[in-house]
Amino acid sequence: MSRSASDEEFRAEVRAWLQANCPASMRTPFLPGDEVWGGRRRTFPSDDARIWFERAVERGFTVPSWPKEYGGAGLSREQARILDHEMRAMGCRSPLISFGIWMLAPVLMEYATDEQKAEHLPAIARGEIRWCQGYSEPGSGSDLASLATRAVLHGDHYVVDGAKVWTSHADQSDWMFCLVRTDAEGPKHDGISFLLIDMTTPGITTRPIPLISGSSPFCETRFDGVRVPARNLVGREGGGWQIAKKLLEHERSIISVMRDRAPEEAESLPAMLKRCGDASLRDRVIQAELDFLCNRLTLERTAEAAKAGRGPGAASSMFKLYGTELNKRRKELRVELAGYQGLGWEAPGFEPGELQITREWLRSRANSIEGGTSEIQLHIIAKRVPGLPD
Amino acid sequence: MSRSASDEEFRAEVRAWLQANCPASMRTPFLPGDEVWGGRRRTFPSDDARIWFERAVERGFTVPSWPKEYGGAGLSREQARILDHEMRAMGCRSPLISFGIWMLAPVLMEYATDEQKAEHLPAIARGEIRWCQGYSEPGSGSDLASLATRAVLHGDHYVVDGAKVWTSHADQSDWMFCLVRTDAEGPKHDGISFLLIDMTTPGITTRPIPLISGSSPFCETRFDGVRVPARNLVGREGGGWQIAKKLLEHERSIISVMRDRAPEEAESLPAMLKRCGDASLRDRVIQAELDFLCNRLTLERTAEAAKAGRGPGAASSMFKLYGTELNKRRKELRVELAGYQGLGWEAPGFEPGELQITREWLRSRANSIEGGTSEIQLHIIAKRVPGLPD
Amino acid sequence: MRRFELTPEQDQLQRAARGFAEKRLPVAHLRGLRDSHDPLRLSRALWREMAHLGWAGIAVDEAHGGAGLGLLELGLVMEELGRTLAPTPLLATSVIGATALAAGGEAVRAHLPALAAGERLVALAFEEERRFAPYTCRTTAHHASGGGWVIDGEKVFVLDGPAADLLVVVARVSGEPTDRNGLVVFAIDRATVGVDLQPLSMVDSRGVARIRFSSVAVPSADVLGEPGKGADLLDRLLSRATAALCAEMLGASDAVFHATIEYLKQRHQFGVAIGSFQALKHRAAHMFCELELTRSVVRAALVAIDRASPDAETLVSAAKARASDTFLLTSSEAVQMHGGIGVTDDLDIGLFYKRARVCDLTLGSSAYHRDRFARLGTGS
Amino acid sequence: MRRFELTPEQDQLQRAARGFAEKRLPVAHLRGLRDSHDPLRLSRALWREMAHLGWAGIAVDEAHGGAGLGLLELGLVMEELGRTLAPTPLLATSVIGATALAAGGEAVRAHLPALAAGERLVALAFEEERRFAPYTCRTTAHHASGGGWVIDGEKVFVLDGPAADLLVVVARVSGEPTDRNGLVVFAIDRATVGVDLQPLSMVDSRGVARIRFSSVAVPSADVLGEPGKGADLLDRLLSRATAALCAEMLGASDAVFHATIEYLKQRHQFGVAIGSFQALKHRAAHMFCELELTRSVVRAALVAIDRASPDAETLVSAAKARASDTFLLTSSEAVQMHGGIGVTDDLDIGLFYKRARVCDLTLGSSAYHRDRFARLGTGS
Repeated sequence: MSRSASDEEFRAEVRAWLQANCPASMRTPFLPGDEVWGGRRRTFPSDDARIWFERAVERGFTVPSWPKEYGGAGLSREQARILDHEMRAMGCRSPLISFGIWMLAPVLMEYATDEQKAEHLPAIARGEIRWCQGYSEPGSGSDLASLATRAVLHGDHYVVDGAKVWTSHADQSDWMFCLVRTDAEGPKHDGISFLLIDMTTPGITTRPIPLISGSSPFCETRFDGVRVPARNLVGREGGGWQIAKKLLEHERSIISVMRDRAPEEAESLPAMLKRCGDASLRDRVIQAELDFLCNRLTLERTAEAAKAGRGPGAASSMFKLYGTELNKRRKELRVELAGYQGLGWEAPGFEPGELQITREWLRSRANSIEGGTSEIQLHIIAKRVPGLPD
Repeated sequence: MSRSASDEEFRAEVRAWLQANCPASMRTPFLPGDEVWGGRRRTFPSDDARIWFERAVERGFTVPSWPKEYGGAGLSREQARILDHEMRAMGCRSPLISFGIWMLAPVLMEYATDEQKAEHLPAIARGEIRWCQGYSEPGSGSDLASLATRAVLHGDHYVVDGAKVWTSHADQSDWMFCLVRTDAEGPKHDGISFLLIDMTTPGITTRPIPLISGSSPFCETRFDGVRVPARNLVGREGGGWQIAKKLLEHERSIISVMRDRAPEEAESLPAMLKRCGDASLRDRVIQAELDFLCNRLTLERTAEAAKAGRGPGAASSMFKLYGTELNKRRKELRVELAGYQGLGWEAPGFEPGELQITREWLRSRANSIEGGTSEIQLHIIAKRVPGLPD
Repeated sequence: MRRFELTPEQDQLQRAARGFAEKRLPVAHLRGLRDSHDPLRLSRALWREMAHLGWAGIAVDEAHGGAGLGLLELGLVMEELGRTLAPTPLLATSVIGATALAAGGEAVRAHLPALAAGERLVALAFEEERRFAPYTCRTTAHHASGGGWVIDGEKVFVLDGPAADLLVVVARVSGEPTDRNGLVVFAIDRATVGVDLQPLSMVDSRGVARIRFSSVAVPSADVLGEPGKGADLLDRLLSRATAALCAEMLGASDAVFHATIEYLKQRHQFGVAIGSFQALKHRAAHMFCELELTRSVVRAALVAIDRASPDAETLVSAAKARASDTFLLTSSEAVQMHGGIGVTDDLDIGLFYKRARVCDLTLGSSAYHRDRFARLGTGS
Repeated sequence: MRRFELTPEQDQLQRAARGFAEKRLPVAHLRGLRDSHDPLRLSRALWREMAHLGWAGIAVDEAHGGAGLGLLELGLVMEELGRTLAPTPLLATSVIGATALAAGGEAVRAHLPALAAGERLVALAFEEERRFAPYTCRTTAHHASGGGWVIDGEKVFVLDGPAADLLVVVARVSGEPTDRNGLVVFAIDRATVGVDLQPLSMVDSRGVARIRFSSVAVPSADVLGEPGKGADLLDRLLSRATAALCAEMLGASDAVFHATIEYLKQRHQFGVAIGSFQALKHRAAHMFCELELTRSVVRAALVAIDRASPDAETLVSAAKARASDTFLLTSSEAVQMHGGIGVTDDLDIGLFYKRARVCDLTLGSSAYHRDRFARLGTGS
């Protein structure tokens, strides 16, 4: 794509706007807990974070390429690319971290009615409503299509009964986009529908699930006779599985994105190795660094190919698999390099950075499970290898 | 078991006999090609090998615990143990390497008629007839029970048509013990029979299969209308699968035994490592040595448990799996340690010991396939893990 | 000579230990200590019960109220305690402490009957680095002007330190900080003036302490062995402790493996038990083999120490390398194969996984012992 | 700036090379050379055909009859030749030889047109150890009394030595046997008096020689670069050669992987295609990922050299480490997954497996390059 003169004008314009509007403290890498998630009960880690959020919302820069009517800035593809490039160059943080933008909105754009779009998209763009997802259930992990949460139509309402697990931040979210079973007969994939549920509806209880890392980003949410207006159905009844498959692909990319936005590590593996002096770990550190480089190059190659209109079929599963497995290896190596100081649970006796090493190692163990286990990714990749039988 | 006075007398007696009868050159480890396999076309690498073979046959020491009527020495279990111990202590070679003794004879002892025993066992004991096995077929590898070689009864003869592969040394053998399909209807395991076939029967052709190591220990054998007397059926018609399963267990142990009797390696891995000076290989060499030690200890522990009447269920598969995979690793490490000199195919330019390193590495690749692939062993082991579903 | 088969007495001991661990020390016990922020991270009452069963003094000589048995017997109990991640003072007190005190003079040996009775707990304070470096010691011991010694320095990662009554402390009388020569070992009462103990909160919820010694006065009678030759005693303590820790890791690996098999059998996905998936079955079979090998080398190491075999140290390092790797493998696979609930604190799996990581670093990592195994001569 | 996407011309070149390799240089060609004990282990006639297609002189400048293209283009052809294990002089002559001769004076550069025409073959003789040690050199170069130089020594593992017309030889003018300084590089006619070449029979059936130099007289005009600074030129040759070899390994890995997938699809056991077994599928998926990563780093290394990027050497070592490992993995899995017939010489799989082992050692093993990658700085 050749760059037009107006694109260059646009570049100068956004650069000036970012200089004027993005506070200096928002041009640094994220620290733990610094993300702005929006929502009715939104909080901000600092005044600068609030200012940056509000200005970005005002300018439509939380969703730059969306139409203005939905709260976007109405940018062309090339303009959005320029904005992204300038923000990266300046080190600007994302003003808003949002499952609504990343996961729900693409589905709404494709499947929702105009009324649904008008109701939900602007609130997502402005960070007013925080969304969580309701897919997995206690009995259905990798076998998502076996989900059993029932939604039965009574007049103009669905009555929902069942439970969802691994609902990220459900306890802090305002709405949930949810897969429910509207037909218990027939093929299991055909009885699934996609429903939007206000978390303040009576009959919903949410409990955070403590992880081995000590944090509780996930929840279990129970539905007991929860009445959901029928107009909150997205797409046709029984058409939820098709939507879900799209969403799962989004989710795999999100997990990569989240990793990109994860807090910076204080010290690189080779630097830790030098300080640690345990030569026996060297080969594994080198291999991890080498694989990291190769993975990065492959992301770059895939992006180039995608721009040229091509892409390996199994790319998102491959990056999900390789990225998460590599991340686990790296986090575990950090613990090994830190020695006894990497095995602390709480102060006193351990620095915050040391405790972060421990917690991130344990947290990384969930990466290869959430968003589809590594085993499922291997299965998906194998399906895309030409010629391998099912 | 307490040792009786007569056992101690026996020990003194065999020790004296071995001293007098086992030539000095037969008290050294085997060199490649030094084994005595017997058979109608038997050859001997040296006069000493022939003398040792003939004396052992005369004394019944090729099959010490067999009854004398079948060519054995009629030793008690304890006496056989003593003989074995004394031979090991003196470093005596096996006077006869024989699939007949190791694999066929236990089957004949259990399933054959007295006529069959009288016909075959003495010839096996005396090394007069060399046997090969006919199990695998071009279309049936790990799925042995799918074998398709047909044997149809016409009067007092079976007419055999089909092909066998991986028949070790078939081109040098006199007879084959063979699995054939006598019933093509019904469950596939029930239509299999165990047949003894004279390799000189018209209609049999055998071709050696060259391996990647350059040697050809295996053959492909074709049967075209081969007439086999019905009295050569062992056990009942359709009862061959039960016999085959026993034999496969024997075969797994044989592969371990053969490895025990393999030519000694000229130089240990750690010694090669020292000379090679490539520190990056060190950790893998250590791990191989460590695993070798642990495997040896486990063999010892299993033997102790077996003596005490107990044994882990999956032991033979575990040792087949672990032993062959470890052997592959060790042989490959030898090549890596030898550098360019470990990559030669033929002289000049390479010492015999160097070429042996190359050839043994390539030969070791077959270990994890022959006698049941590593994948099949994993499957068998998994079946024995208590509680794991089928 | 047999070295793997147990005598009927040993077999009975192991069964008794298994029953006790299951009933009195299930994983819930560790969880309870953690959630109540128990300062000692073990139960002295339960330890007295174990002492009554004869386990605290298993390896103490009969003259001092013990059973006079070997390291193998200690290992059998450790293995069973490992199955439930039971936090007891057995390693620090009965494996290390009993051996250390037996090397002292009469005044020191006088602690042994109380140790065997479960009344006196011991901890070994020797580490000063971020990872196992047994001879690195900057803690100094000077002759005091009025006789006896004065100790100054700081020790890290003292296992079972928070509950200890008596500390076995390594200090330096001469030489450079990493020299093997020049060490001296003391038995020091925890309550001595100048001993400052800080309990740490570790990822595996066990009791570990950091201890400062500021001008701590120790009488000459409390020296263990010969000053300057402390490394000889330390080596003996570490060798026994490592083999015993391997037994604990073996038990824990076996338990977490079987818990995983149980889950593979019960959990259904896509209409079948997930244990029927071939990829998971092969991984289970692989773990089974690794466990069998670990069982052999751990047992061999314990027996070799009891028999003072020349290959004992080689076997100890082989055992630690393999037991570490097997525990890491089985617990890591357990987390992954349990899927989502494997990473929740609701299940015990995570506690095994955390313990495996701590065990690996304790007394020298897998990599450390592979290297030591090679330096000692690999025995093949 | 894009670095992975090919131009239409590059894409066309790669397709042409693939077609040529499939038709004129299938694996049967290598097999034929082996079974006929061909002394050169390559076909000069086929090489002339390749020269006519412009590939012998792909990287020779246009003034000397070449196409003046880059290492990426050489790599694309190497990748396609790798698919069929085609033994051609491309690496020794067109990657290494052309670069070496271009560093010489007019007399040496005069060989280039014949090289580009496929008439003159080159081999680099530098190794003297059992494994890659580029600066270790005991071969001496002395000034001759009547001008020029006299060479004495012995070289091992000279790739494509048996067919070479011209030898690029590294010798030492000063320093210790392992010094980087003190080397000198010559172009020496194979037919010169005192050059004694012994072809070797290698496991991968490629042409390799051991060469003795006994008082070989070389005129001063045949020195490449500056005497004493030979390592600078050698580094350049090895860097280009390594990246090109990686491309060959990538092509070979891809081919052996796809042959395996094809077999998994066709071979039936227990009533189904064995490719439907989950354990084999997961292993196939794993290989697929490794191949994708290898593809990226190999391409990046070739492009980095062409662009003289500062991270070129880091990428070359990363590429060699990964390409070696991926080729070893895919060819080893191919043997195992083919089962019985995988270990027979009837199939081509074994030839790939043997080639992978030789490729790993050639120009530095995977381990060597992992270490070099770390020493250069890992770029993360």
